[in-house]
Amino acid sequence: MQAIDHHAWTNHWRDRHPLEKLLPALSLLVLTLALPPLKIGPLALAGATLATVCGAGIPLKTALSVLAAPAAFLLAGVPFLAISLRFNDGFSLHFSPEGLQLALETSVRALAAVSCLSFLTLTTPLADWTPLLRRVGIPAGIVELILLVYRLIFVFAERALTGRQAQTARLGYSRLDRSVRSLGLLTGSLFQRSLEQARRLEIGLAARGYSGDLRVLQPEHVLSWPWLLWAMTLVGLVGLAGYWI
Amino acid sequence: MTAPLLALCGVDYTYPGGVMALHGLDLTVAKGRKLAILGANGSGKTTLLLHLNGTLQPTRGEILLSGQPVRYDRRFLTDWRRRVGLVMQEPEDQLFAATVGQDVSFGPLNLGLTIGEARERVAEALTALQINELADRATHTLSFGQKKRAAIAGILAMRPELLALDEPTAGLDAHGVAHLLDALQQLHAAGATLVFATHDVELAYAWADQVAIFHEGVVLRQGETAAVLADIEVMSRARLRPPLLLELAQLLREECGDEVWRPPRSREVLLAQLRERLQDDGNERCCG
Amino acid sequence: MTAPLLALCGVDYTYPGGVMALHGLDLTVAKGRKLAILGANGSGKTTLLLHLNGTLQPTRGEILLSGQPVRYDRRFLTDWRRRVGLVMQEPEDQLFAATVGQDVSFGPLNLGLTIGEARERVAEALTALQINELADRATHTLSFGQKKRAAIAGILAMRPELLALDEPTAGLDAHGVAHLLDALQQLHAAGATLVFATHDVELAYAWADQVAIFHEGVVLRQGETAAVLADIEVMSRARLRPPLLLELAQLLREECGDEVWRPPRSREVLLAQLRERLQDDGNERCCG
Amino acid sequence: MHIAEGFLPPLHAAAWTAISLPFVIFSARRVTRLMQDQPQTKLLLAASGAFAFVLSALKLPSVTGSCSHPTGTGLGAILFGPSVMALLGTIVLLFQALLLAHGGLTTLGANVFSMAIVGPWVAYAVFHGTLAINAPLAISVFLAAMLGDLATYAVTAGELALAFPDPVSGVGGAFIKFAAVYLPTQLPLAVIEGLLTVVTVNLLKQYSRNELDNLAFALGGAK
Repeated sequence: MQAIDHHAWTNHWRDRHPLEKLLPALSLLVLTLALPPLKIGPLALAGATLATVCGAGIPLKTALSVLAAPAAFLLAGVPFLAISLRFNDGFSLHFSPEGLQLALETSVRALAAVSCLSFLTLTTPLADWTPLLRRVGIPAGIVELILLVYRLIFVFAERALTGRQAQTARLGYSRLDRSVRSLGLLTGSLFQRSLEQARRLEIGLAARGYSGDLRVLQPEHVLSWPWLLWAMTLVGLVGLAGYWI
Repeated sequence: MTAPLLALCGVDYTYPGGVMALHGLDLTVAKGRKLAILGANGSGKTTLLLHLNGTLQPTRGEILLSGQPVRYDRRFLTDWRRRVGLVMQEPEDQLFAATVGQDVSFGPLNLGLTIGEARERVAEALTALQINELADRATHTLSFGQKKRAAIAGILAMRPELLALDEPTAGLDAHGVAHLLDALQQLHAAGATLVFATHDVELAYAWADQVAIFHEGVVLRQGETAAVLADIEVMSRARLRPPLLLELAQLLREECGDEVWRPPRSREVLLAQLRERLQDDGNERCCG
Repeated sequence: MTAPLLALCGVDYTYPGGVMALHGLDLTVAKGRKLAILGANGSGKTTLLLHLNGTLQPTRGEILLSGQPVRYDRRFLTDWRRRVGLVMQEPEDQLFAATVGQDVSFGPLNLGLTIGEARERVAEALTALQINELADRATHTLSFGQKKRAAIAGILAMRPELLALDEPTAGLDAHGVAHLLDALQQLHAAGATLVFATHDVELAYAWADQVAIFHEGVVLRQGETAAVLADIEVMSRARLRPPLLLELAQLLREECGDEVWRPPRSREVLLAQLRERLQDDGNERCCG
Repeated sequence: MHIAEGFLPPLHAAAWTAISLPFVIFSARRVTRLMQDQPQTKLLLAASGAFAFVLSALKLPSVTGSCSHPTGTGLGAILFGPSVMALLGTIVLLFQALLLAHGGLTTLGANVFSMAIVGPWVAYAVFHGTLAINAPLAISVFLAAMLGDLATYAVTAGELALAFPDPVSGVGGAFIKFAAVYLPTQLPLAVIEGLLTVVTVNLLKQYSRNELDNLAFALGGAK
């Protein structure tokens, strides 16, 4: 979490207008879902990773580690696409060639799609999304709620980490039953402290005139049309290539 | 004589649970002063501060803002909180936005300022606390000292007449304290009235021009810093110990019988004066 | 010569994000000592402490526990953490259970002790910190100072050989500090080895018998308290300022040329000595 | 168990989004109204949402050795009620996709349906159903959290089966396949989450009465 968030705030394209990153990334994502995966997939994966690493200047290692997050899910699920279950005389498992094809396509599509998503998350801090969320019709109150959650996540994550270290120092995780008890206690005390934090924040914000709205200055980015067109053209070319190859 | 900026007269406060936190408290905040509210931990300093901007309402007694009795309706409170800014001890209790600049803009926008005006206020507040370069930094990546300053900037951007700070130096190291006091000193020079609650007698001695000794819900004594801190009876009743610098100065004065000498408020000055006295061989006033 | 209780040799630590927090750090903790790790805020003191009980594993370098290289398997870690207890800065981060007694019993029960034994340990730890009467109190109703003591009791109940404390006096007023140090002093007298990380030079001067100056991931100098704190070059490199008591003592020594005099560690003693000197009219060694 | 970005075929991704959307919109309306009535509700809900995210990022002690996390579904349903959980859960899933790369944007609808809608409703129904027949609180909490977890996982397996029917035995066969693959990890995790939630609720009951009452008050008839 810290790594993704850190790069989102510090990458080379941090100050680009969020639309300049969002539109191409989402378009590429849609293309990878819509076009035959084995053709578009590798191209999209390569394109998104290139943009992440060479364009935004994210270390390759970080980009790959983000890709690895869903890998466990794929590893567990995908092989079973290639095996079919039959119920005639009891039940039996059989290898199925079309299943193998499906498994391969699904893996490639998922990896390509994740690379598009990771481009987006590694280059655009969550705070920059808010004007866009407003524009697609999400009510101001909900957007404020989302932003507040974002801020508090870091406050609470720090406490959770320290709390866990403190419990570990007292051998709270030395056996499974102790681990369950420790984690349960940690959860309870974190929740209690979260509610207290909300109450103190209410006092702190009231001192600044809070009456229900959390209005702040919106981040100012200038949309560069040439940049956006250029990026969309590249995405279009990738799509065309994926279609024609 | 003009009315003081803020005056609390015979204020009682009892928490909903039944705990009585303030007990006939009197306090006067004069314009342009640096007032330290000095008390041990748990003496209720935070409760007192929460009365200064109307967060808590006294169960009895009166509060006067520029000589006028306060009211607790929305309109009056809005104006009151514009004039009296409260900085909480924990910056996490006050910072809520994703970036420093956004956070600081919250108060000004609540005042109904335009985007342009709010932007100006943000720049001004960040400059006053010397953290311009943090404007676009994510709040959660700041150090503790930076968070403290960002929280103060958030209040400052509302241009309060009175700035009340709860334990402003808690958790900061010597360097951080010096840095923060420097910024506050500049605000004071620019005309701000400052009130801060602290348990640190050395800080109060070095920095306040008035001190109110607070203990068990009452102000035992309010007055000029050196005089109040030298009042051994009041200090020990409040479980406080006089600052080392003052004790040293008093010792020197007693032993050397120098009535005119004003005790220095900073460590450097005391050390320099002491050195001078000790070197001054011909001077028989001190040390036989 | 017996091996020190704990020794860190050339330890590097880089956080997963790539930030290097320790950088070839050497530190020795001898049995029965009171060692202060002194550094400015953000110098990485907490990261260092987390290495003392195996919470963090060095990216390079060696850690020796009683002369034996440590391992990071479950068995070794369990034994290590039984021997080295770590008290976090914020007591809130360390108190989980509903009452003080329940919380203190957490460690002993994790050691596999019976309910009866755990009960004894709890009573013993609460007595050591003079908070017996808090056993059945709900943790969230405690004052800050009481929480600090409850957190320390929770570690103490595991009877560690070494007690490491992160900023033990942070947030406490003078009274609270004195109270806590008194309890720690008794533990030390009973044989405990104490390590504490702090940015408070006055505290380190008054209380440690060894000091390690920590700055940007390295220990600049470790040694006897007075000698290290008087090392102006090292102190200023670590952005620390010598304690006032030491500066005063040095001033007196320089001016009066008294080489034999040992600088006093407590304020009372210094003031008394100073008074004596100033009164001692016949004595021409000082102040001409 | 989040379905990874791009794992579902586009039609399925869109369909699950369409199915989840009304629930989330209903929940968002409700939450918006609560927030307008009481300004402090926004701060309470944000703290709860952030707490739920942090909880879901805590590594669970696992018997199988795989890296797994609590879902918090049961706890959330008990504390906030399912109608608030639909929105809070969606926000948490969004953050998981964007900050942790768990799940995804196109699969958000499917994940929301299993984790923020079905799971909480099942947990909520079990909790109040068992309480109604006078089961001890600990048993109710345990069953609610465990069955909420299992329901989530069953729905996920169902979503996968619908997307990838077995060429021979169809959706039914595929469901058995997917259910079987994840069962060895999910069953013990559900039990652990059940136990964990019992410890948590016990602690909260002991020392957070006031806070819980305030929360219930702020959320009005959410329960």
